[in-house]
Amino acid sequence: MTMKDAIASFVHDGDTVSLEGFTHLIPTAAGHEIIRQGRRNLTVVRMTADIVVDQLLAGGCVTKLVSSFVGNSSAGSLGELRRRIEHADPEPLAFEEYSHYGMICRYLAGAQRLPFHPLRSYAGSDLPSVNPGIRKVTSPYPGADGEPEQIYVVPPVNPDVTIIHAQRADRSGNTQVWGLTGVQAEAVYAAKKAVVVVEEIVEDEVVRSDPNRTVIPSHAVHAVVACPRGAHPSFAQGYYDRDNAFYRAWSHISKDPARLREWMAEWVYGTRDHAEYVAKQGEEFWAGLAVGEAMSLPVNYGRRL
Amino acid sequence: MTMKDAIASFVHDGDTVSLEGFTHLIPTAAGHEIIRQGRRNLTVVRMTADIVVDQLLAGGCVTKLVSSFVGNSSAGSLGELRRRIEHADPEPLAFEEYSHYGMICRYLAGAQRLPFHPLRSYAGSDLPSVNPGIRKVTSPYPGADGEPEQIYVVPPVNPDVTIIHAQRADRSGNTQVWGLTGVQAEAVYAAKKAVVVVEEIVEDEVVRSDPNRTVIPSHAVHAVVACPRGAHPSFAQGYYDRDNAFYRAWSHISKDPARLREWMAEWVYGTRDHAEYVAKQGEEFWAGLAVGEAMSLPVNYGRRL
Amino acid sequence: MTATTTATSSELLSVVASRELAGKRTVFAGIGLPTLAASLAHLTVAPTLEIVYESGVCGAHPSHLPETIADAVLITGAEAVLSMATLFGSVLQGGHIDVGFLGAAQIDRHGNLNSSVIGDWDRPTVRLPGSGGAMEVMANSSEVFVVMRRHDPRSFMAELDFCTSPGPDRALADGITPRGAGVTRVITDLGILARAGAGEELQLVAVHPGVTVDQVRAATGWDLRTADEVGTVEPPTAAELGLLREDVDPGRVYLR
Amino acid sequence: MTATTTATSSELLSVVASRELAGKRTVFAGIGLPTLAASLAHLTVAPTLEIVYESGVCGAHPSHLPETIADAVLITGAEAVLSMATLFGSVLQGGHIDVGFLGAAQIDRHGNLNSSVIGDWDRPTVRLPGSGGAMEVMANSSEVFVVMRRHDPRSFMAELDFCTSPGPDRALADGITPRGAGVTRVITDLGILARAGAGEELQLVAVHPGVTVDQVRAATGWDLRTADEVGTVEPPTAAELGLLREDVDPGRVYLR
Repeated sequence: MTMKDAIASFVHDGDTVSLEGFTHLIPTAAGHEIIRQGRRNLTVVRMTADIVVDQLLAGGCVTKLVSSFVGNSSAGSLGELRRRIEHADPEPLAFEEYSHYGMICRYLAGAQRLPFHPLRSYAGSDLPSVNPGIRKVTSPYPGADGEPEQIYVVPPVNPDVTIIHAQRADRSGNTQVWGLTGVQAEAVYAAKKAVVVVEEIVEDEVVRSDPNRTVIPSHAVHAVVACPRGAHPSFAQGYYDRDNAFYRAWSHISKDPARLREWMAEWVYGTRDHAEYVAKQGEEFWAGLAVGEAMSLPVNYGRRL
Repeated sequence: MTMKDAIASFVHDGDTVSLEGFTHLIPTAAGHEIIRQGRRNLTVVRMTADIVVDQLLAGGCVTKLVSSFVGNSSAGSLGELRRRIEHADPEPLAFEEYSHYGMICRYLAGAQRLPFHPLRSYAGSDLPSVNPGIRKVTSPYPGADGEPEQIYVVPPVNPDVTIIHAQRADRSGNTQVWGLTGVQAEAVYAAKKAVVVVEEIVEDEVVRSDPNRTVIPSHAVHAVVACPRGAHPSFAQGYYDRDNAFYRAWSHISKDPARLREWMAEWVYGTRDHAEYVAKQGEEFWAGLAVGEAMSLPVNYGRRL
Repeated sequence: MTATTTATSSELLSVVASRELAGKRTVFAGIGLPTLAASLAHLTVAPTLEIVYESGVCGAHPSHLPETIADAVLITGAEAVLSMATLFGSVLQGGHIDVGFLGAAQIDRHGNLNSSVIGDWDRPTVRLPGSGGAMEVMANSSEVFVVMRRHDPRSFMAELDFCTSPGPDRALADGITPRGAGVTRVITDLGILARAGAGEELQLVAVHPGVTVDQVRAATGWDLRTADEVGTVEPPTAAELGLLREDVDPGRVYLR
Repeated sequence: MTATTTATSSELLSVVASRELAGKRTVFAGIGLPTLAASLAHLTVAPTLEIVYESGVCGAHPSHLPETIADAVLITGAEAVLSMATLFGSVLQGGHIDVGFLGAAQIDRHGNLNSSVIGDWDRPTVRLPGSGGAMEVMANSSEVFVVMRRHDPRSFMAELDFCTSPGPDRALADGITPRGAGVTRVITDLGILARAGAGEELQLVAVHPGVTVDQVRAATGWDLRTADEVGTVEPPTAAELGLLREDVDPGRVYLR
């Protein structure tokens, strides 16, 4: 499926859309296509709301954000996000805030169809006072001191669609990821539909030679999109490196609304699709992000004699 | 560390000992060494109480069993276990019974230091009536019908020691498993101490060539024991196949107490260690369980240029 | 084109079960008749059927007929192997299984199952294996098929000795709404019992050729309801038997 | 053998923090000063120290100094890469972390931290990144070290604008006993504050050479307690600085 068709089919105005990938394999190209297609009133769920979220905000796609970290990695700030939250400029942004493990537990509960997931954080934090979704349960077992024990819980999240980026999948959607695997599998299982964007679609034999590498089986996947370099400016282990210069630049680009509009006009609205975005960067640029080889040693799965 | 030293150091009379491995990589050799060293009053935690548990019972090591399946795979019955439960012969066996996912959730809660783990089973089953550990919690969020929602929970399990078998580890305990990975990682993280028995200890470079293959990092492991063929009669993917004939034979061996005693005398008490057990089976026997090659295709982890 | 006279009991049950899988996407199956039924269905009425195994294997492409749900030949060449936490949590409890196959020592009129004990739990006459994942398959699959080789009053009981895996009626009485319909089909050597879900009893919907309704009622430990029209099961066709014998289990490991 | 005059602020903080890691086994660290401190400690006072990264990396052996906690060079050649659910659930919440490093915009006398907002949460003057995993690091590490480049009253506050990551006193007041002691060391450009755990305030235990106790009290937004004997921090030795400059960060990525 093309990215255009996948976004058209699986992302609708008003949907709750999860985009996951922790620093590694961020589905940027999918975010850009959502902007190009002009989706509105989305609730975006993403642990680390970073550049792609700032861009979706700038595209006017998002009315609500569910997240545990709103910053440009360690490289600075997200200009559009800060304007939305600090000044309601150009409009307010509803923000449902959690911690990282709170978000992970929401995906776990969503994936496992649980009414809640307990976790040992939030006690004493001000976060529950601004997020009524964070609640407490009394354990039916006595605590270490023999007294009733309380614990915080978070509710499940079940996005209408989860979009992730991965290194490779077969045609039917068996998806393989290596390096940082993040929370992608849980986010996919939590969703009603899932779109997997990959660096390459490979032959069935490649996937089947190493079934433990498959982090998401085909039964959980509704569309597979081939989109090389679709995680830029983040990285794809073994394919291309992180574009740290762009992360640093983003703080400056996004700080100035005019400059941000220009950037969006040139790189998102001004490109028909990600292939054009890639071509526009130029081969020299990509050569700068190229990586060498460090191959895994094979293991023997065995064959009946 | 030798198996003898590992069992002497990490398994004590009265301990709660988890032995995991779902059909694949069952730590049989460790079980035999526990029997040889004459441990008593153990509480054994194991999802599928199968041959190795029947042997530990026959060795007089176990006063309590925590399990979700007490049978000889699909090959028949466990004679000693049935005598203990049906006739308290030669003595009663305390039995704490769960379902498979109940056991998994107990390990998950233990590994995550949670007071309980919720799950969507047990409603309407007679199991909670014979196991007071299975309780209910009311969710702090309304259910699908807007009414308060109840869910069953299980308590954490934190074994004194978890023993697992794996294909390989490095000297410091980074453990790699492929094929069925079962519940081993959770069982190790739930335990106060962990012993990993492996087919082979490999060079650091082997493990580090594929860090996603490491299911248990060294910080969770307290001893690594090299013990080739230590999972027999179960199998080690890529190393040797399952001894289905022995599974079928066990129903007959264990059904007859005299025959069972003879088997134990010959194969457990009569062998000094697992190397002797392996040698006693003979090379022809092992040739019958040999497997051919089906190598995984390597992936590129990438190298900074 | 029928070949009833040559079909063994295993073949009959496998073929009848396979037809019930028409159009299904995912089935949770143990080794034996359920795998035969699912494999045959894959070749006939459910070309996109995926068998998910309790051991964590999805999309197996075994080189040989597997002897256990964790057989090494299921792993080599599979599309995915998941941890048990993911398999039971995200796949099964997460609601990805259309049909779960279960066996049992005892079944009652609502499709509740006993695989734990004969007699009292505390000091049973026979200690059976217990739940394994059966309780989870029952609670979380959209529906459950049960295949019983012997339809007799010792297995089809008015009162179970112990309820291991409860259907939705018992779950609802316990205050909890399960995802699935519970047992919707029971396929036996005498015929097919069916129910749609919560609130319903199993009723006889079809008998095998030569079997009478009275025979089935006599073999059932409760007052078995019958459908307004009890059909006759279409015997296995030569095509079905051919696929089963030549493609699914050529070594006749399970087609005893 | 001392070389104080040549140590930059980053070097000073890294060296002082590294010494506090003596004998520790596992440290949860972000990129920057915490990694420098941990890497130096690994070469000096804590030879078995393992750095665990929020991204899921355990036992990294990077070919280059990493620029982020998820830098590709941390993954290639690592001993293990875990999913975030395992990292946060089994490793961190499971209690495997001895020392967590945290930063913050604001800290109070009990070591509670704010990394969420300046001003009101609803309409903040400055929206900061938020918790990330900080709340979990605080609740679950045995103890937490905080490195603050600038010791001033805008950061060391009597009342936080918002408490993101609470220490044990606030958790206990909320009815829950956390695993860890909370912040036990705060290392700043002026000296070292310390507390043992629940019920205690941070107190000044040492100052850098040339810094007075009054200077530190003036830079602190609450009435800072001081230890009975306030020591003087031993300046970085030539050996420590040599290792830091030549082995840990030869490219001077963080040693600005």
